[in-house]
Amino acid sequence: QAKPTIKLGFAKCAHCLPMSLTPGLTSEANIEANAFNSGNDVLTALVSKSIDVAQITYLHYITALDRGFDVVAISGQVNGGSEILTAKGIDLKPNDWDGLKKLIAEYKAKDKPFRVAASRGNAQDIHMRGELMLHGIDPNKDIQFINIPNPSDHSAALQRGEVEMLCSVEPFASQIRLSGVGKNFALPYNQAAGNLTNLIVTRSDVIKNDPKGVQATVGAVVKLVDMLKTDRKSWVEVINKYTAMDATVANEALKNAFPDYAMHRKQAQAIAVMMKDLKYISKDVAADVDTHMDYSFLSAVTGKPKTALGY
Amino acid sequence: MSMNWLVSIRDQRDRFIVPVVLILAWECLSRSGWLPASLLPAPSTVCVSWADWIFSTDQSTQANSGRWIFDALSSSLRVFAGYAIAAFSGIALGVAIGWWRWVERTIEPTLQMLRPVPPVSWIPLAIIWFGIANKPAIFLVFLGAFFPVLMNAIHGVKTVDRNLIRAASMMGASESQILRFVVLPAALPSIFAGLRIAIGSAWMLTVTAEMVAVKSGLGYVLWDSYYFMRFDLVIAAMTSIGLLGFLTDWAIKLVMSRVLHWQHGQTVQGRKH
Amino acid sequence: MSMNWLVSIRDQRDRFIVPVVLILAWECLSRSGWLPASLLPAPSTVCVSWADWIFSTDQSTQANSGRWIFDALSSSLRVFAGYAIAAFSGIALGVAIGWWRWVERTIEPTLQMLRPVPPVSWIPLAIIWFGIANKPAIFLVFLGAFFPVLMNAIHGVKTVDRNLIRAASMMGASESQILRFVVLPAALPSIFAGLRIAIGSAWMLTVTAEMVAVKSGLGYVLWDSYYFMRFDLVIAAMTSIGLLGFLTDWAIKLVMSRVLHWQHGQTVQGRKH
Amino acid sequence: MAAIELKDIVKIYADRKRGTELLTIDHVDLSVDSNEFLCLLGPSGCGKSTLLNMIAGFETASSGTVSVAGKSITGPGADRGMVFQQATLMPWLNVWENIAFSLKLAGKSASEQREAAQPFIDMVKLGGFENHYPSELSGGMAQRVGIARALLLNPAVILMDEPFAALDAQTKIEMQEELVSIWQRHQGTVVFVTHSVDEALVLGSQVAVMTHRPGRIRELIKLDLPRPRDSTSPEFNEYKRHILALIREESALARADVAANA
Amino acid sequence: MAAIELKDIVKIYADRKRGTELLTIDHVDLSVDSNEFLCLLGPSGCGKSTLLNMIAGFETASSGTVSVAGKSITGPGADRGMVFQQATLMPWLNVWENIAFSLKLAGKSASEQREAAQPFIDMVKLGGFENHYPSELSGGMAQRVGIARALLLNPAVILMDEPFAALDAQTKIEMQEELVSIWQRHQGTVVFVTHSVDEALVLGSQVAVMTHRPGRIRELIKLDLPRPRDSTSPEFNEYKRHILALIREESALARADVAANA
Ligand SMILES: Nc1ncnc2c1ncn2[C@@H]1O[C@H](COP(=O)(O)OP(=O)(O)OP(=O)(O)O)[C@@H](O)[C@H]1O
Ligand SMILES: Nc1ncnc2c1ncn2[C@@H]1O[C@H](COP(=O)(O)OP(=O)(O)OP(=O)(O)O)[C@@H](O)[C@H]1O
Ligand SMILES: [Mg+2]
Ligand SMILES: [Mg+2]
Repeated sequence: QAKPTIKLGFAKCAHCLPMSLTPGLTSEANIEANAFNSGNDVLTALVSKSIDVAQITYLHYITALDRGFDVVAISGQVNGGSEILTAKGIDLKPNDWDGLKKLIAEYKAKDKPFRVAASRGNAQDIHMRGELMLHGIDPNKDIQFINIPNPSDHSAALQRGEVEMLCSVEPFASQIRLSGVGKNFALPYNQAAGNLTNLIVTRSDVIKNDPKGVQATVGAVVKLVDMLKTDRKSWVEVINKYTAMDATVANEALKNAFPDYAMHRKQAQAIAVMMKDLKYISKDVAADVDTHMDYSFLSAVTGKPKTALGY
Repeated sequence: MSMNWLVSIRDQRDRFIVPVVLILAWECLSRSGWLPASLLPAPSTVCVSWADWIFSTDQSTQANSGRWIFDALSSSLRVFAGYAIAAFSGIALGVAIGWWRWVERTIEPTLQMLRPVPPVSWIPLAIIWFGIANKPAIFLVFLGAFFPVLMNAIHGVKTVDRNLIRAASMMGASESQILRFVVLPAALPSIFAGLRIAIGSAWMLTVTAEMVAVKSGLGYVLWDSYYFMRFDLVIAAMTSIGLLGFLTDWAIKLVMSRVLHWQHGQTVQGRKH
Repeated sequence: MSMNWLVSIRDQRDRFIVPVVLILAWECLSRSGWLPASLLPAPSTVCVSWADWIFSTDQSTQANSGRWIFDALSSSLRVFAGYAIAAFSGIALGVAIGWWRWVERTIEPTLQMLRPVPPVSWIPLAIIWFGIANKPAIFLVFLGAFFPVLMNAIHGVKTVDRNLIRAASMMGASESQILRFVVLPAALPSIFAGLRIAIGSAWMLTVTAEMVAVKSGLGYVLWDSYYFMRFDLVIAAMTSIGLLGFLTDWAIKLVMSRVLHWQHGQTVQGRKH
Repeated sequence: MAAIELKDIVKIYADRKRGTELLTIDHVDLSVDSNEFLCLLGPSGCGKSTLLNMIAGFETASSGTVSVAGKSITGPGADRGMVFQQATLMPWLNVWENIAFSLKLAGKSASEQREAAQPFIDMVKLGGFENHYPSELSGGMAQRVGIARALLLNPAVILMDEPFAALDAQTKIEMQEELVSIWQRHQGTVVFVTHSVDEALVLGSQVAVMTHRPGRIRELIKLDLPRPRDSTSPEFNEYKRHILALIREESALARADVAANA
Repeated sequence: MAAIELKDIVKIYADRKRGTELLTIDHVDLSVDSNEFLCLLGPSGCGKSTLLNMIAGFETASSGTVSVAGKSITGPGADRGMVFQQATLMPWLNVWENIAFSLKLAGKSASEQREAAQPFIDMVKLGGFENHYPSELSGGMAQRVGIARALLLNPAVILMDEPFAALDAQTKIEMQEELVSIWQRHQGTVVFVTHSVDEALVLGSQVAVMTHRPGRIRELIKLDLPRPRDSTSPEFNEYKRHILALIREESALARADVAANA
């Protein structure tokens, strides 16, 4: 019997790029790995049946559920990668939330907007909004939110003084920090969504028609995650190969990466609630999150019950 | 007479057949469930979402509800700003290049080198130079509109009938008078042709420009809706942009036919009766 | 004679002054440290990176090192495929619309409705319809190149000298003979003008098309380098695209001047000596 | 039997601009015998081209019949060769290809075309220019190609619509002389439209003087002049005086008309 | 003192295509007295326009001097009004604005322009068409505007380069009559380029017949004919026969030249 073929899509970010290694991590299936420029290109390709398995973010996953698309999460991948940075001129110590509140109040008093940027709808956007609220700052009222869709533009915006603060994604966050354009302020992982970032999803028809292929893919992802936990060197190499980015930046970026194949159901539902509040989505999809997470493949690979896998 | 009228009715009917059939086929295809409905929304769905976007009818478009006019204005302003700069600089430079050999020699090679570089590919540099918000978008629109105006202005000036210039200089015109009273009006038809191509480019570039760091605009809604998989809004945005592009082109055509009213020649007999 | 030669030398020199001054100024600006060097790389840096991209000289461009020719080929293939489809369908449809009133009535309104929608905005639908890899990219290139060819073919057919058709029918030509032996060759100059505009659009659209799911190409390298802030490569990619755009345009111009050789009129006297 | 027979021709054009109808040809009867050289002389806009186009089959009469060699005309055909005011050569074909275009349409091979074209090239004195393209020809040469092309059809009737109007005076005289000599050798019926009295008198065996619009035939004059015609001879100038008088009268009527309408 | 004086004019053009030089005007001497109407008659390409352009100041001679009213010419000026072959009106100005264009250049107000234009509009019989645009005029009307525009400059010399070549025969005759009557009333020196023998004889008080290229003055003929000229009179045809003979001779020489070069 021929080996099943799985078309896999992933976006180009520091966390996502190791997905290009999956074809070498399984002998059960032929995996074709395709790099996409953005996460929603990947999702569009998945729901229009151009690819079978996609690496996207939890937010894309929630969005897809809201739109009624047939997506099924089958594994986690890497979490983390968000960092809040401040511009050079802003005098704030890391994690000094009280100082930040005071600064925002000063800006308010001077009738100057305190401008904070992120890429709307990205994990970093949600992470940052949650974290601000957690510390008593209303992201809709106290600050002026600026949407910079392409994270590679974050550096220029900070450099030109067009924002005071932003929440970026790795490896851009590290590059901004290392190039001296911005300073670390905080890692926004204390809010309800935690540090959730990437998720591996497929469609139910793929599960039905090609369970072996899906199983093999999840196997490869789990192997990849285990490898990434220890072997940072090959990770850096992948980043280097794909991005022509400095090895020091890559090394730095990986300090803020948390490989994790578990699928965190509760926190995913928290994200859904936050997205509903932000009007990113139109309905309450918490229930759909339950029905559209399939732990069976992950259980089969790891031998763990779903309760140990984030359920 | 009445015959002609009937023919023109039939003509009109023929014109609508294909578009109507296409839209009906699309509606059926969407409803057939061959593709997920949210991936290929039916025209009716698009219309409902569009209506909400414009009139805030049922809040189905969330944050965009009722903000169409605002988005259309934002985009139009960007188009207008970039287009206006492109039109002025393109005409001025084009006339100078077409008229003075030394300007042509010194400036044109640089411009010709820059011309084949697609405006879209300037996005990265536009952001470095102009930061976020409106400025880079206006710069991109400018880039898209500038070259058609420039090329047509040069062509217009270079093809001015030499005898018109001779006639004017015979009547004692100075160089600046020749430029103002002869060359510029004579080049106008060509310049307007360039302006019409340029408005198309300008709209095309807004869509691209609004990919980066702006907060409103039809292109922004398009990309943002795509991000959130609202394909009904994506199509509504495409149609809106097409519509505005069509309308602005029509407006320029109108201005053109007013300014160039002397071109619609009628025969003498046609006038006298 | 020798005077002319001197003048032409001075002419040539004038042509290079401004570009050279601009590039020197840019080099100085980059080295002055006014902006971080990575945001505005000096021309010399760009050249070094470009050289590595092409010849794999120092591996500074990492994965791209030595792959320029491959990227250029990928982009060219996409341009070629989309352009070829656009050229054939545009000419065929344009001739049909220009010649038969009923085709015009039934098909043209639909096309005119689609025309003002910017090709870029089709990206989301292109991915849905054509999936990944080359197909959506080719579709976008097609969209960009189709309308210029179409509009020019229609115009070319509609402005064929009525007397040429009369002359042919006097000599006993059937309708298909008139189309083949009179209308098509007579419309060729206009069609070629459209083809030249279209090649510009095609290159412009590849850059956009290579934003989505492709693995190689000059536009791909541009966006990839932009994404990872290699502005030296961004500029090298821009220049490469501009260069290829210029070269393909030049090639079409060459084909055109061969096919339309009958247009370069010389006087009889010019020939006899 | 007459070579060309126009019976009670009326032509009405729709005037789109004013939404009215324009009576262009008003009950014209005309019959041309075989081997005649008829010059149709009239002011601009009187309907000369319209009449010629109806004989060629490019236009149809609103009422009345046109017949050539006894057969009623329904469309263009190779029995009537037309020479246009602008030579209307295919710009992408060279001289011999243009002349032999009708053979190409008939599916003849290139060498057959080339061979068949040669006698006509010689007849219009274009030897040496066979491979030139129309853009490389002077106006007079292009008209010669147009004439050769029409002759190759070997038509019973040749129609010419002001073919020499765009030429300068010297070339015009040469071309007129050549045309007459070709007609004398080749024979056939010619209808030649012109608005120049001298040209009509130099060429025609008959001159039909038309009125201003709506066009009617004012007078059909048989010319009894020896060839080659001498435009400075007293007989020639006798005819010229007569025709000029007719035209002056017509012009005055036309001006009165315009004044009345204005 | 002569109104126009051409002394030993030579004009050489660079022939770009072949990289050689083209001798166009070969040692022309010509002097035109005040109030003369000189017709410059010659075959196409003999340099008639070149000569006229040198008098107008649009071109400079390679050697020799051109002077008008004793002053040597360095550039175009309002003392010499030119009427072009194509009327070269500004298409975006209406009839009176075109006629008064020189006043606009002089900074006159619209009403002053309008007023100053009126007598010239009447002179060329364009009353009622003041607000028409050039695209709404027939060829003959456009030429009248061109003439009125030149007259308004009130120049000592009027230069005309085949102004009636594009008109049909009937209109041409009318315009010729009008031009002569304007010249008789208005006076002034006219240089009129044409290649039509009839036109030269109808209009001129003198005819200069030029040779084929390189252009020289073959013969300067003073016309002793009463006005209005009758183109059918024996005296007229006497002159015509003489000039036609000259032209035939020239044509034969030209053809021999071409044959020798081929
Ligand atoms: N297709 C048409 N539709 C409407 N009117 C027309 C059409 N063709 C010709 N006419 C009108 O019919 C009249 C006669 O035209 P025609 O071309 O026959 O004149 P003509 O005698 O050949 O003039 P000319 O000497 O200027 O060529 C003109 O007034 C013209 O405007
Ligand atoms: N700017 C120029 N450069 C080169 N050659 C020229 C130029 N102008 C005219 N000639 C050549 O000089 C010769 C005379 O030209 P010119 O226009 O004076 O002739 P013409 O007598 O007015 O002819 P026509 O009756 O056709 O108007 C022609 O052979 C022409 O090709
Ligand atoms: Mg006619
Ligand atoms: Mg001339």
